[in-house]
This record gives sequence, C-alpha cells and structure tokens, in this order.
Amino acid sequence: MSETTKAIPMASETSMAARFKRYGIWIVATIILLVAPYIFSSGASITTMCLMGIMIVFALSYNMLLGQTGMLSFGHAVYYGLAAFATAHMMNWVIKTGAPIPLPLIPLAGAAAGLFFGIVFGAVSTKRGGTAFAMISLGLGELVYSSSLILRSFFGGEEGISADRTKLLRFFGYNFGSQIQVYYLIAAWCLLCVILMYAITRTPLGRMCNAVRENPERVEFVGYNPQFVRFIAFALGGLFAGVAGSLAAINIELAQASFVGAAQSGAVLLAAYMGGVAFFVGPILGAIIVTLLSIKLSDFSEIWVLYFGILFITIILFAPYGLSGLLMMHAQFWRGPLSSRIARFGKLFGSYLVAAIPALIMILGAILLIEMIHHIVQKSAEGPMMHFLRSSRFTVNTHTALPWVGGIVALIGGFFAFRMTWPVVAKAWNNALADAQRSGA
Amino acid sequence: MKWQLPKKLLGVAAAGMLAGAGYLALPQKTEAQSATIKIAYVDPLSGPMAGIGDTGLKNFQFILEQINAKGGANGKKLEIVPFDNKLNAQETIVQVQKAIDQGIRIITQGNGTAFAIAISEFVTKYNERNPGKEVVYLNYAAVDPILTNEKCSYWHFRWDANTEQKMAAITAFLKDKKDVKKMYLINQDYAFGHGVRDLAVKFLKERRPDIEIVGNEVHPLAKVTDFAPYIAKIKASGADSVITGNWGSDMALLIKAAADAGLQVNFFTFYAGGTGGPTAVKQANLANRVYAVGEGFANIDHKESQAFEKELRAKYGLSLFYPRGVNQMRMLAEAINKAKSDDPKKFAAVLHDMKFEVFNGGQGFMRPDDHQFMQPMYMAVFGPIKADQPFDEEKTGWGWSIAGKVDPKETLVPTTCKMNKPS
Amino acid sequence: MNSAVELKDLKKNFGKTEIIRGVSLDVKSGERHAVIGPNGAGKSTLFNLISGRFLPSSGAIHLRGENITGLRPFEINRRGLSRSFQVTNIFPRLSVWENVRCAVLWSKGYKYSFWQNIDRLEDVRARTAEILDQINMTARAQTPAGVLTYAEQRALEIGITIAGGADIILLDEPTAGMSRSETEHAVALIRKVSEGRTLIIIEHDMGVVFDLADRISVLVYGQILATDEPVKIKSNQKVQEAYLGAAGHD
Amino acid sequence: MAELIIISTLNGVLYGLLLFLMASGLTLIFSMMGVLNFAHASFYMLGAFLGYQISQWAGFVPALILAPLIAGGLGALIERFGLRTVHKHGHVAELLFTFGLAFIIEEIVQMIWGKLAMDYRIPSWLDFPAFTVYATNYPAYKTFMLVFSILIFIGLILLLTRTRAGLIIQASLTHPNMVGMLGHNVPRVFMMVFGLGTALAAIAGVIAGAAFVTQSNMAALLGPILFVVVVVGGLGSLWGAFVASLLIGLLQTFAIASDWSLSKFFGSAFSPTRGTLLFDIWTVTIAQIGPILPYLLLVLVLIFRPTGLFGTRDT
Repeated sequence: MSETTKAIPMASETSMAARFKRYGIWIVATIILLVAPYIFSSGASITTMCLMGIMIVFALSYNMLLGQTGMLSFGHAVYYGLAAFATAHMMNWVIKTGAPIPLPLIPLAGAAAGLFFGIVFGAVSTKRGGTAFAMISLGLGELVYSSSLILRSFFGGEEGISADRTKLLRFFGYNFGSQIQVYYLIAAWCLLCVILMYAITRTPLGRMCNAVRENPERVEFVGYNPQFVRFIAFALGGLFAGVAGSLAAINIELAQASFVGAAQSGAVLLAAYMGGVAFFVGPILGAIIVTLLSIKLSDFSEIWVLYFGILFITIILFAPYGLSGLLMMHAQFWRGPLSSRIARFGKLFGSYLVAAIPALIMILGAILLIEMIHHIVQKSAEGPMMHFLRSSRFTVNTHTALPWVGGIVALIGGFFAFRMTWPVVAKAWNNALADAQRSGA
Repeated sequence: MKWQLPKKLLGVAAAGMLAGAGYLALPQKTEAQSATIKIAYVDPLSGPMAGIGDTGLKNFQFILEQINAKGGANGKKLEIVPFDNKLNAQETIVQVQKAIDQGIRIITQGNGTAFAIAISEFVTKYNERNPGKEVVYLNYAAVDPILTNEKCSYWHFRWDANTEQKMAAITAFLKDKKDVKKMYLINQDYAFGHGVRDLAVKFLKERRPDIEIVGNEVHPLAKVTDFAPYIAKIKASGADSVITGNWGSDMALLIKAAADAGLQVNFFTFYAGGTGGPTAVKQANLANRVYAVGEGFANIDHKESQAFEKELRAKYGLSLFYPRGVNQMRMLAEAINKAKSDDPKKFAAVLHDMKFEVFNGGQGFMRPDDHQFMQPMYMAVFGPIKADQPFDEEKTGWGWSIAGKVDPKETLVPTTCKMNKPS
Repeated sequence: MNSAVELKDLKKNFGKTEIIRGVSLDVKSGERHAVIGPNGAGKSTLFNLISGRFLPSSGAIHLRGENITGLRPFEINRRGLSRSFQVTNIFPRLSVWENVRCAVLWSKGYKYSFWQNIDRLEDVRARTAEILDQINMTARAQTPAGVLTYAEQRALEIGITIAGGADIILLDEPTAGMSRSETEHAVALIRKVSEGRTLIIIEHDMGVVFDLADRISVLVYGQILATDEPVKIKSNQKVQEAYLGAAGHD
Repeated sequence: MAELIIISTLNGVLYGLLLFLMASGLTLIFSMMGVLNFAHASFYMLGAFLGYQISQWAGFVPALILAPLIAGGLGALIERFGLRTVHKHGHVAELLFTFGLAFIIEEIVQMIWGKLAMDYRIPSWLDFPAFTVYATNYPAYKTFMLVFSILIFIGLILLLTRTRAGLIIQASLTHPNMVGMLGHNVPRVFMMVFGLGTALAAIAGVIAGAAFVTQSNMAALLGPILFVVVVVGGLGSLWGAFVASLLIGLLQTFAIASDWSLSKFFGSAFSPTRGTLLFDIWTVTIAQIGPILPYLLLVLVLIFRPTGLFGTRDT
C-alpha cells in the first residue's frame, strides 16, 4: 500500500515543508533578482541583465510552442515585435494625452497586442502542425517584416518608433530614467511571467499541450480538438512574447523593424533549443547564455559567429536535450543522505575536471589556429603580430612556426589526451549510478 | 545505454562552460585614466553588412595611425575600439552602453540612419541624466537630414553631407549638363530611398525645370536578385539618365542588369563608389556613364591627400572610402588640443563652430545651428584611368575622374534645428 | 432495447478501391458485440468510420439515434463513444498517470482550462487512480509510457479508452500479439471494464470472441455476411465457408 | 504595352528557371530525407565562391565541373558525419543542424574570401548579346542559363524515372525499410542524395554568381524564397518545383512591371490623409509588394492546399 501512495501524486500537501518546497524556489528566484544588480553593478552588467530578463520571457513563450506543444515556429518575433510597436505607440499616446498610466502598467498593452496578433495569425496557422505550421510561420514572418517597411505610419519606416519612458506619470517617485529602475521593472515582469507560464504547464490545457505534442491524433479520441489546443497555446505564446517585446521597447525606448525580423525569430529559437526545450528551465538557461554570448563574444573575436555556430552544432550533435538536459542527467544521482550525495558528486566532478583540462587545451589550440588563419587571410595589413582574442598581454607572431606548431600540438595532443579521459569519466559515471541506485533502494 | 554518447561528452561541455564562465567573469578594466583616448566604433562587423563595417574600421585605424604619428591629441594617442552592433537597434544601444561602461566617451558610427538616430537619442538622454559624464557622437555616414533637423542634438556631429546636400550637389552639377533631358528615379523602398526620391523631385523642379521625370520607382531593400524587369521599365520610359540612392548589392545588380540589357544612360548615384560598386561598373563596361557624389576622390589633384591615399593602399590594400573620416578625426584631435582636454563637454564646445581645411583641400566649417559639417563637394565619373590619374579602384584599372566641383554655398540648405545647448 | 450504434448502408472507398461496400448494423445498448473477419475485410476501416477518423463515402452513422455522420473524432468522443487502436497509440513520453489523466479531463468538464491547477482537481485525481487500479498499473503510474512492456501498453491503451467514461467502447484487437496468459488477463480486464456499457470489439482470437461476445458480426470483403449470437454464427453455413473453414487466417 | 509584356515574360521565365536550378537540389533533399535544408543557400554561395576561385585558375568550364563536385563531396561528408548523427533525434534536430551549418559555412567563406564582393565575371566567350527584343539586349549568358536549367531539369527527371539509382531513390522515399531489406544501403542512398542536392545548389552558384554578385551575403538573399518554391510546388515533386519556380518568377516580374495601386484605381474619388495607415495601404504599388507576393502565395497555398500544387503528400 505504501508503494501505491508513493506512486500517485497526492491531491494537496499542506505541511510547512511541502509549502516551502512549492514556493521556496520562487522566493529564491525573487531574492536573486533583487540582489543581482548589487553583485553585477556595472552599467553594462545591468544592461545585459535587462536583456536577459526580456529574453527569458521571450524564450519561455517560444517554448510554450516548441517544447510544450511541439510547434516549430520560425516567426515568433512577429508577436514580440508587433507588441513592441504597440508599446511605443501606447507610450507616445499616454505622453500626448497625459493619461494617468504609469510605465509599469505599459507591458499590459504589449500583452494585449501579442494576444491579439496571436489570435489573428494563430487562427490561420495552427490548423496544421508539423512542417506545414513551420512553413506558414516562416511565410507570415516574412510577410509582416516586409509590410513593416511599407506601412510606415505604424512601423515608422526603418528608423522605427521611439518614445521617452521618463515622460510618463511618475510611479511612486520613480521616472525610470536610470537603467537600474528599468532593471527592476523588467525583473518584476519577468518573474511574474515565469510564474504564470510555469503555472500554465500545470493546468489541464498545459497537459493537453504535451499530449498534442506527443500524439495529436490520439488527442482527438479523448475528446479534445488538437487544433484548438494548438490555437490557445499559440495565442498565449503570443501574449507572453508580447510582454517580452513590450519590455524590450521600454528598455531601449525604441521599436524598430528588426524586432519582427527573421534574425530575432532565429535568436529565440537558438536560445530555447540550446537551453533545452524538454524542461521548463531550459529556455531560461538558454536565454541567459545566448544573451551573454551574443554580447560578450564579439569583444573577443571578429569571427564570433563562427564559434557560436560551432557551439550550437556541438550541442545539437552531442547534447540533443540542451544544457538543461545535461544538468537533468545528474538528477538521478541526487538521492540518499546529503553526505553521500556530496561525495558522489565530488567524485563525478573530479573526473570531469580530469577530462576538462585536455579538452580545454584542445579547444584553445583550435581557437588559436582559427584566429591565426583569420589573421593571416584577413588582417595581413596589421602585420604579423596578432593579439590573441584581443588580449593586450598575449600576442603571437603569425609569421613564425612556433604558434602554429603549438596550436596543432595542443589541438591533436589535447584531443588524444581528452579521449584517454573518457573511460575515466565513464567509470566515474557508472560508479555514481551504481552508488545512487544502492542508496535509492 | 541511452546516454552513452552524451555522457562521454559531458566532460567537454562542462569544461567549456567552466572555461567560458571563468573567461566572462574576468573583471572589465575601466580606462578612465589611461594614456589613450578611446573612440568606440559601433558598426556591423558580422552579418550581411560586415564588409562595409570592416572597411570603415580599417579606414579609421589608418587615419588614427597617421594622427598618432604626428603626436595624437593633447599628448595622448587616439585608439579606435570596434563594437559589433550586428545591424540591430537593440544591440547598438547595448554596445554603446558597453563602451560607456569601459570609460569610452566618444562614439562614432555611420551605417544606418535607424541606428544613428537610436545612438543620437540615447546619447542625448544619457547626457541629460548623467551630467558630468557626457558622451559625444560623431556621425561619419548616416545621412538622413532628420538628424540635423527635427531630431538634431548638441551631442551629435555629422561630417558626411546629408541627403539633401548631396542632392543639391548633384542638381548643381546638372545645371550645366544640358544633354540630360529625361530623368528616371529608382530608389530603395525605405526612408533613405524615399528621401532621395522626394529631394530629387524637389531640386530638379527648382534647378532644372526642363528635365522631365519619366519614371519614379522604389524597389524593396536588398531583396531583388535580378533587376532586369526594372531595367525593362527604364528602357520603356525613354530615359537618358537615372538618379539612384542605391547602395551595396542593390547598386551593383542595378548596374549589371543595365549593362546586360544594353541600357546606355547616365547614372547619377550616391554610392557607386561603395564597396563592390566599381567592380560592378567595370564588369558592366559602362565607361564614363556612372557618376558619384562625394566630398573627396582619390584622383583629386592635391598632393597631400594623394600621398595619404597611396600609403593607405600600400598598407591595407583598399581605398580611402571616407575622406570625411579624415576630417572628422583630424578635427577631433585639433578640438581636443584647443580645449586642452579630452572631456567631451569641453571639446564639443570647440567643435561646435570649428573651421577647418578639409582633406582634399579647401575650406569647410561646422555649422553651429545643426552640427552639420559644410564642405566642397565633387561629382566624379568612373572610367578607364588616364595618364595623370594615379589611382584606380578595386584593382579594375578604372578610376574616378572629377567631373565637377560644387562650392559649399550651393549645398548650404536651411535647417529647422532648434538646438538645446547645455549650460 | 435501445440502439447504441446504428450503421446505415455505410460505404467507403479510397480512390477506386471500395473497402466498405454497404454495411448496415445495429448494435444494441449494453450489448457486447464482436466483429470478426479475415485480414483486409475492412474491420479497422469500419471502426475508423464509426469513430470519425475517416469520412464515409456514403451512408450514415447514428449514435443513440443521433446522426453523427461527418462529425470530427473529438465531437463523437464527447458524445460518449471511445475507441482503442490496433497499433498502440499512446503518449510515449508522458507518464502512465498523465496518459490516463489526459483521457479523464474532458469528461470532468475542465475543457481547455488554463487557470486551474491540475494537481488540485480532486475528481480528476480520483478517477485517474480508479482507472489505474482497474488496469492494474497503479505501481507503474510514474513510468513513461514509451518504456512499458507491450502487454502493459495494450492495457494502458484500454485504460485511455475507458477513462473518459464513455458508455460505448470500441476495442480494436485488444489482445493481438499477447501470450496466452496475457490474453486471459486482458479478457478479464475487458469483461470488467465493459460491465454495463456497450462494447464493440474486433478480435482474431476466436476463443476470446466466443467467450466475450453476446452477438457476432462477420465482415468479409467489406460486407456483413451475418450477424447473430455466437452459437448460431458457429453453425452458419455461409460463415463456415467464407471464414472459419478458410485456411490462412491467423 | 505588348513590349513590356513580352519582355516581362522573358525576364520572368529566366528568373524562374534560375530559381528552379537552385530549388531542384532542395526539393530532392526535402522529398527524400524530409529535411528542410536551411544550409542549401549556403551551398549555393559556396558554389559561387568555388566557381570564382577555380575560374581564376583554370577557366569557367573546369569551374562548372569541379566546384559542384567539391561542394557535393562536402555535402556528402556533412550528411555522413553530421546529419546522420542527429537523425535519430528527429526532424527538428536535423533542421536546426542545417540552421547552424548555414552560420558556419558563411563564416568560413568570409574567413577565406573576405566580406566584399568578388570580381567574378561571365566568361568572355559568352559575353555578347544573343538576341534583341524591342531594342533590349538579351545576353548570351542568360540564354546559356536558361538552356542549362532546362537540361538539368530533364536530366533529373530522367535520372529519377529511367535509371536504377533513381528507382532506388524513389523507393527509399516511400518504403525505406523495404528497400533496406532488399539489400540496398539506404543510409548511403541518403548520403548520395544529399551530395547530389548540394552539388545542384553549387552549380546554380557557379552560374548565378557570375551573372549577379558573388558575396557572402548572397545566401541570406535567396534562402527563404527557395523554401517557398519547394513548398508551393509540393513535396517531392520535381514538376511542382519547376512550375512553382516559373510561377513565382513570372509573378514577381509582372508585379514589378505594374504601377497599379488602390489610389490609382480609385483615382481622386477618395484620398486618405497622408501619414495614416490607410494612406500607406492606399498608395502602395503592386511593384513595391512584388517581392513579398511569394510569401503570401506560400501562406495561402498551405492554408488551402497543404499538399502544394503538385504534391501528393501532406507537408
């Protein structure tokens, strides 16, 4: 009997511990959001965190389609971008009429716009799933983007619609002129949206979305219309994408044609997929990492897109469930008494460290070679000296043999040394697994 | 068993993430007190427009090397720091923010009016909200008149002639070209293209009312593969000349399609001199048919600038695309010297109404009403180089010869700017 | 007795091939009705027509007197007709619990709700637990359906089919591919879950058929050869000739 | 008027055939393997650059032969060591793999050849006007493109329907397991198909690169329109792709030739205020929206006829 009760989720848990388990994660998230600007306090860090918050909402809204409902969209930026324009117009209207609406409520306009366009375009595109849906989303994306350059009065031509966020009604004395105030605005909306989107996964509709993803045909035979499930999911996805777009417009005080473009749609796809679409946290991780990489990588190398592409392909080839998938693989070791968990993870990560050293050498060797080739071919005018990854300290002379030999040795030697560590990692993994199973039993 | 492969590669992923995290966590050094004056170059360095951004960067690197060789500014060296705006408005702002965070207080940018407006508005708001930490924006190529009219800012300075001035220059040149009788306008379908179109209509009416405009067309920006259908329309209209603001592949493809169809008309262009343009004209074999307007060309008979050009080509293998860039940086250095400070608030006051001997010779001045630089303009035509012309373009054996010079007073268009001067 | 499902001269063709060539059948409420016939006779196609998966080329289908011809599968399901599939058709990456719960939701009236926490819906939880108990899979509740054994998946298939509380149930070869003991188990399960409902079952195992069915229809080449009680079908000369005597069926 | 119609038709057919040349490889891969190859246009670009490089060294004809061979070989290798690995994770993973591949190919091409346009010219022996219609010249090279595209089309049809290899390919398409049972190496067939598809893209690159602009952004310029051709034509239908290419070519060309807009149609009867949304819609000409017509067509076709014009299967 005890087996049975364990296997079936209980209807309601009311103890303190259970309560904390349910709400604890959100309390922790709130604290992290509150203190983050004190830890990463530079202007650029705060700007970056603002973009992360926007991207988290956007990527999660995308995952309502791809991860939850199995709809691959190439045009999700349409809802993000149109909402951004709606927001910019709304702000200008509020400024013009002096309506008593403070800035923190403006994202509601974005949400409404996202929902509206989600309903309109969802009605035509969610009739079918699979590749047909993907192609329709691509076509709609191109249509809206092209229209943005024709319908100038709404899209403001290529320069877009700008608005001054400080000219709205003050909100408890804040005018949102400084970036930090905008950060807290974004953080609050981000947290709210994440909680809502998480809650939606745990509703009848959320579960039916999963069912539609798995087997839309069978869904028809348990009383649900899979098209309507997709439609609602799509509209809700549009709503949250709208909030994200709205926050983006508030953040840079501008809505511009590129907001609805294919690059923006591609970015959210990359973020969601790299983070992993199978888990709720995946797109959050992906949004953080993709935002960070796209802002930071270009500081180190001109050919950052190449590295980004290679990283993306590596993830598709070797970690198809994304970064969150890699993390979740470790969940199975998280059992038994705390001390044994720590010991188990200690051993496992020890083996990773052993593997990481040659892997790092291999990667550095590869990067050195790529950078040197790029320097020779494209930067010959700057002379033979190359600042490796724009570092002022580490320079190499590309016209001498040493760095080339060093790069090749690091690449090949690193690879073989790395291969030799695989059995070590495999053994550590198996040991940990056996250990975890023992303590689980 | 299912996880076998990822398991082995988990190491690499973990290592990569660790390394990445470590690398990114490195503290950013701030350069407020350093011995160089840094200038952030915020332009596309990846993506479809990377070629243009890259060329500009090399131009500026060389310009600054030359200035530094002569002692830099206020005893400090000037350095250009590239920031990739990825042709995206949001990213542009982020990169400007990053630059400011690194202690950089001079921003330069040129590609794309949309981004220029974004930077100008950002910088203006930033300076308003952060007195004492002012940042200045030097615009070397974004030409929408709006930047020195409705949306002008004290913190924005433009060295390129704006669309209106360029059109004024073209039409000033057309005053004496009486063989031009039927004009066709073809432009890209976005703000800049529309600007060119509307201004062409306006200025032709004023200066050459006898010219008949036989066609007025806009085509989608950077989406057309084959211009043959457009050429067919131009041909059907009986035009003898074309005015176009096209740039990039839209320019190259237009010229090529014209040559393919055997269309022999004059092209009065803004950007035939841009990257890829000369190659296309040469391929199309349209000798002495394609005109470009600009503030300077390699073959202008001026010793100093030719020496400069020669050295740049020897070193980087490309031509000086931005003579205005030289003006911009030289004026910046001189303003810093005069102000004896690299604080933007101080040297901006010097730049505000500065007079300057421009790169190709002749007098130019910064108009204090709108911070638009006024300079002599040239019309040049592309064809096989003559004996006295030292420079060809893109290794085609063809080069620009000067067809006409337009005095600054011809391009002194009025401005509606009401500038807010900081106290 | 009332009629549960009534087919009126039902026809279906794919291109020029006629698969169902005029089937009329009246299944009474509360009856256990088996459809047998050789491979390719059109049995599964018949189920696909009744459940709305295919549109009939002509003819009509009535459900408790209501004409349901042309309705979509989910509309038919909502009217109380539920079916299983010959080839297991479940939600492979969802747990057994989720599989069954998805099938419970509509019948409890939650529709497309995205404002209620599903784990707090006591009636849904109770019903899901009840079904799992009926199909004997309570212990496997948290296992992903895709990794179950074949027999377990077949049981789950039945579980999903009955979860919505439909009173007319169509089972398409529920015991195909099972071992002897598994089959016995399955028959007991079917007997249990069809108590008080109308059952239409396609089955190849004659032992199961004659054990379970109140009446049997023999479908051969898209037409019904005979409909009668098991004993009479056994002795029906035409059926003997066409089917039971014929070699080659499995 | 007659002049414009005739010339527009000619231009439309030319453009359409070029589209077909590029889309044929894509439709082959798509119909065979179910993979929407996002990197297809990248192979087109790669073909143009390889064609440029080889023609610098050895002339145009060797380039036309060697460049597709190299690109096709590369494509086959990528299928073997990349795409095949992700195959088991489903179509989304495959599609995203090619999505990432497009980035990498573009970056590598930029690393080798830089970001500026190449001086890639049409061979001198094809550089003359072939014929003249209403005083508009039609260059010999465009005629060559036209003939070449038709030859490729006929060649592909023959390959698929008349040769043993083609029959195996068609069978692998519908019954991969059965073909495998019969002793054919289906993965190898897939590899060959991917190689062939990318080689076709490269041929298009070699030819179009010389006629238009060879630059690293040429992939992004043409990529999406190829999907339109393939999907509108119908999956797995070479005829469909052919017809769709011509249709889109003609549609765009005629759209450009027309100055029609709502304001012209209604004349001065009604004129909305400048600067309003209605004004924008009122004054936009068909010529302006020409390039977005294919996408409109795509959406409409998928909504009303999901199999595409000639397809037999659902998308």
